[in-house]
Amino acid sequence: MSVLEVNDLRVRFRVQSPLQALVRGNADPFIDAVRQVSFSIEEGKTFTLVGESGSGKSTLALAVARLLPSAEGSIKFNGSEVTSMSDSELMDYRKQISMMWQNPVGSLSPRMKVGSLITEPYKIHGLNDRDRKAEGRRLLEMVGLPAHFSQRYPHQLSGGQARRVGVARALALSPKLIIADEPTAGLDVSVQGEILNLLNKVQDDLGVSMFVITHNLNVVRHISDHTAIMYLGRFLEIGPTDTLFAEPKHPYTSALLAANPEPDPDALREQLELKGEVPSLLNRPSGCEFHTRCPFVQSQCKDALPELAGEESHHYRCYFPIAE
Amino acid sequence: MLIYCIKRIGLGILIVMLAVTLLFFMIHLVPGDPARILLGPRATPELIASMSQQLGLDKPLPIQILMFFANLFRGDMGMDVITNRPVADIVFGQLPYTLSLILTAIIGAALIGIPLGCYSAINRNSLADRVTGILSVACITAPAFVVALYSLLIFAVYLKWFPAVGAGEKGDFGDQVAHLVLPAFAIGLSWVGYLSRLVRASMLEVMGENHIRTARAYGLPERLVVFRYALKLAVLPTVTVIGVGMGFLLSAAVFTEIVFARPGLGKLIFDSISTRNYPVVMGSVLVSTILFVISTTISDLINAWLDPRIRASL
Amino acid sequence: MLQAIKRICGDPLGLVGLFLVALMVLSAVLASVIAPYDPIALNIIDRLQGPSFKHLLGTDQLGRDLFSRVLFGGQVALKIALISISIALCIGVVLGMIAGFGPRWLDNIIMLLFDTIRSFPTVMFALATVALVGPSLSTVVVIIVITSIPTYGRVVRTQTLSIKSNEYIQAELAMGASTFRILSMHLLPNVVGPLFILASMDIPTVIALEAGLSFLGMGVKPPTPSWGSILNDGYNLIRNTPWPIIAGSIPLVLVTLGFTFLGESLRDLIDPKLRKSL
Amino acid sequence: MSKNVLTIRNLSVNYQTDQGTLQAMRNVNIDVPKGSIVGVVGESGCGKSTLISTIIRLLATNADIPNGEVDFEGRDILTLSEDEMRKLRGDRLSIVFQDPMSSLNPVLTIGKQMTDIQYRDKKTMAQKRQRSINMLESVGIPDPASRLNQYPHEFSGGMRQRIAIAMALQAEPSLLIADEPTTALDATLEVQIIHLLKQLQSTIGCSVLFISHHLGVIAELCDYVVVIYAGEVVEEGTVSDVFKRPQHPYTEKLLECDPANIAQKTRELPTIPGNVPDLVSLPSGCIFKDRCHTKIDRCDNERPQRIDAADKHYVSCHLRSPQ
Repeated sequence: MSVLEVNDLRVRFRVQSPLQALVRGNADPFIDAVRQVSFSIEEGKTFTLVGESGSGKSTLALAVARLLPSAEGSIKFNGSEVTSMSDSELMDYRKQISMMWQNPVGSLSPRMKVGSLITEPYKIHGLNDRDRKAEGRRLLEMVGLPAHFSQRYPHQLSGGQARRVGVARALALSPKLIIADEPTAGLDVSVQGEILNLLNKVQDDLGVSMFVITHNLNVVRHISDHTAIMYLGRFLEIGPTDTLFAEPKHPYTSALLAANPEPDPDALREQLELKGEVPSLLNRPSGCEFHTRCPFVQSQCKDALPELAGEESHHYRCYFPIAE
Repeated sequence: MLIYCIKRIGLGILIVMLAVTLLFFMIHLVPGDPARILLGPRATPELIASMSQQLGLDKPLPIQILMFFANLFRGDMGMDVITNRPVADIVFGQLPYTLSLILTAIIGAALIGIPLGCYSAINRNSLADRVTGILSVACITAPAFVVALYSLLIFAVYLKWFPAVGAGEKGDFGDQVAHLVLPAFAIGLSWVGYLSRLVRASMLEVMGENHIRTARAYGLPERLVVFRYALKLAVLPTVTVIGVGMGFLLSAAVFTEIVFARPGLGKLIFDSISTRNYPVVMGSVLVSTILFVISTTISDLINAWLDPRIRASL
Repeated sequence: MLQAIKRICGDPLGLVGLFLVALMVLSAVLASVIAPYDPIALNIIDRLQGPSFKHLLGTDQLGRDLFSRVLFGGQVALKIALISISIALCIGVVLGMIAGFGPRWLDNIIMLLFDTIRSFPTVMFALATVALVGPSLSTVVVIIVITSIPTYGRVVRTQTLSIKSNEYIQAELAMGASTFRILSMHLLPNVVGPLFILASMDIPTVIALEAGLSFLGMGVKPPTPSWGSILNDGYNLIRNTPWPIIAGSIPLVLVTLGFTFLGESLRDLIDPKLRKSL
Repeated sequence: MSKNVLTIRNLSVNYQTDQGTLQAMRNVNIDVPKGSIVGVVGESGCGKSTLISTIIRLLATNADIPNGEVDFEGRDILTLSEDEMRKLRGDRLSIVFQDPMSSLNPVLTIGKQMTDIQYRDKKTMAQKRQRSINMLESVGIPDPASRLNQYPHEFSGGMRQRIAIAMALQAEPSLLIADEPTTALDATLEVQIIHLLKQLQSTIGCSVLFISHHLGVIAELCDYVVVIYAGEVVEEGTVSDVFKRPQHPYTEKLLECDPANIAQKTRELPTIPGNVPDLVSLPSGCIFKDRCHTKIDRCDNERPQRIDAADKHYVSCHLRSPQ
């Protein structure tokens, strides 16, 4: 059963004030940060979203958490519609999802001690019957931090430790879904592994579903079941992680794979270098939005946007998918 | 950029209108008949009646405000209750004295303060820097009227280097300049300190930025790094501050004009209060407020124009 | 706290500031004990004297002891400064947080209001107000409160806006924390530090404004002693004796210096980022 | 020796901090042979940025250099006067910084900044501009002549890093230092920049000291690699030697940890337990002993010496010492 189901989601931002739009004669002073996005997350599974900066991946996460309004589409959590929730329903929703933020130290309130930080969800949701001290110890133990850490302030933590505190807080209310935005950003490779192992362990122990956002494809394959590749707010390819790695269909996916070289000087690399840079959301390219950088572009690509196609659970948005 | 200009000027006009409304309500908030208050001790029933007529006191409040604005727009700020001359004439007659005082002070302060700040920033933590730092703080904190009193006491009364009172003979430029020195010094002194501290701080901040490290890493001569790469960025905040500084200088000018018995807006307000000549008081406050809004608006526009990042984003 | 005092003592200017401020506060609080004379008692025989052991700072044109008047004047100045700054601080914090955290339109309205108040040159505004309602101690307080609110409000708003964009506020929102909780638990503690420093550096400005208004006869009503009115007496007597000017200005200058040095020292202590640039 | 453009010998750098003396780098040796690309790899806090600042002599004011020499083209950089040093910078010795967003002056046009750094050349303004245009063209900036009049904020991150490279190579230096030039960029842009660097390096024939924490990039770009841990060089050698046959346990672990290197999908990723030691109070013996999985008694008290493990392959580890 799926915990989260997102259908045809669209998130828009205003880029010009009404006055500016009027003066510049712009009838549509909005940009689409997320467009036509559909996916679902199964219970106890991990869904990973991969995209470069500006692809709209964090926006999508915020929209799912309803920290940003969505313009169109539906977000269903355990069958109930998130976009139309009342305030009290929303409180209940917030109890069942939790977020891990990009900046491990910056997402912790600087003047609070770790002990109060990780038990804050209990206070916010009025769960006063719990023994907060004991809960704090339990959570710290769960993420592998010694109990005396509850007396520390965020700035006294290393990146990896702060990240663990973030995981502890995310686990406090035993959520159904954890949304993790770049869980390994800013961490050294030796620490990256620790955090990914922790996330895997948490999932194995508690059966929680995860929605992970990252720009690093290498991180994805060891933690996720399903993966989507996002570009300019749209999914270009989505499917089971193993399939995606073994047989990428979209040229962008295979370029991303090639862009993460392994540390082997003799490795034979199928180099697929992309031209240019990500275009601005302010002027989306016509047709297939990837055509400006695609090494295999054809005239057809510039005319119309390809639909998501493919077999079973593996879909891609390309007229000329890479053959096996 | 055009949109920004329109917006910023529009905001300025809006602020002036709000300020006028606020002044208008201040008169009405005070208990009693506004006409009687405005007329002060000379209020005869006939005068009150004609004043009420002029202000439209018999009409509803919104209409009164509109009338107030309409009069203002025509440059009519009412009549002086004592001489019965138009307030506008009186106020604009005094304006040049205040303007010349303020501009002299701010230009002088900028000419001394900015190089001083640069020097301190470049020779950071040297003895000269520390001494300048302490002196600057002392200058900033010295209230303008105290400086005015001391300069009057020392340079005019005891040493007799400069004239003590007035603004000098009309037409005699040298005399006018001599009369300008002490008052301008009195209100400019704290700005020398303030600007030097400001320039020093923003200079040090800019010097710590990555692109300065880049410029040095490419071996650019230090002179070029400081004066072309750092100073251009470091003076940006000064422009804004000088605009806001006009308001402080207008305030400080009140004291100095009184201490040196120099004609100007501040002296005018002070004298009008003692004769309860309220229309003149309100007119002067209004004009100085407009002056202040104009100067902050201009400095914001200059600032936006100087910084290519802002210029492009507007 | 103890460490803070230690650090200030390590900074010579901060130490001087602390000493001057302590001196001012003590002499103001103990004015009635220290003062050798009644500050408003007339003594025409001893008028216009220079400093002597009998009258440490001399006497004014009515023969009142200037040293005693300076002590009590300090009391008045400190009282006005503390009362008005506390009131302005409270209102400024509330308005600033509302502007920074609330909806855009409310922010615009509050900022427009702040800009309008700031567009009056302070002293001109004060004179206009005094002209309408008459000079008194409470008028001075009201004027200072009104003109200071925008300063604090703007600082709080800027801080709120920058803190609001931090991830930890987003994190609180995502956990479902109420606006009140975010404002009181997460914003306020991070805003007050810089604000207190700003306020402490504002005390000299306020004292100078009070003295200035009293100097013009638009502040505290005579015969209440005020540094400003002592200076006014001195101005009128400037061709006869310099002593009232000196007596009125020395405490004023020392106190403004004291609070500024202390404030800068505190700022460097609390905000290491600023320390780097000073 | 003369085969090297840059030879660093026994270099140590300390910082005076409130907590005490922080020994950021200790007895570091690095060789950059002529015409080669040397990668320096290490995790955060290992002293990479201190190393760069020392070479270009722009260290923070609280830093001092108790011992060591930095030989650049036969001269010890550390003994040069400020003026002599300035003559080298941007001419024989150039650098590309990490953050392309902040490393260009925001209020001057690209053209101004590019012609300014040619202040040494006695050419006309038009010639200098032409040189800048050619340079921008060679780093792949379309329509360089008109873009010369634009400000940095009008360029994207990838473009700015190209401009920074163009500026650094404008004087055809003999050594280019690249301080994580691709870390702030997306992966697909990273590939572009790496290829650009490699191509320019071979046309100009300069040497490159390439700092990175990204092992894959080092493997792809560099000829030699130096592995730094907590301010000490633990291993150095040709890329294929070090990456194929790592001799130091830290290098070994680091390679193992790189997710790109893990071929099999796994739920249990390798890690290096523990933290980097506090450089204010250095532990005795080997710097890596607390996190090492192959620690022996000797590691506790005795500092390992630099050992020749193979041809041009050096390592500092007791396990490899002949005793």
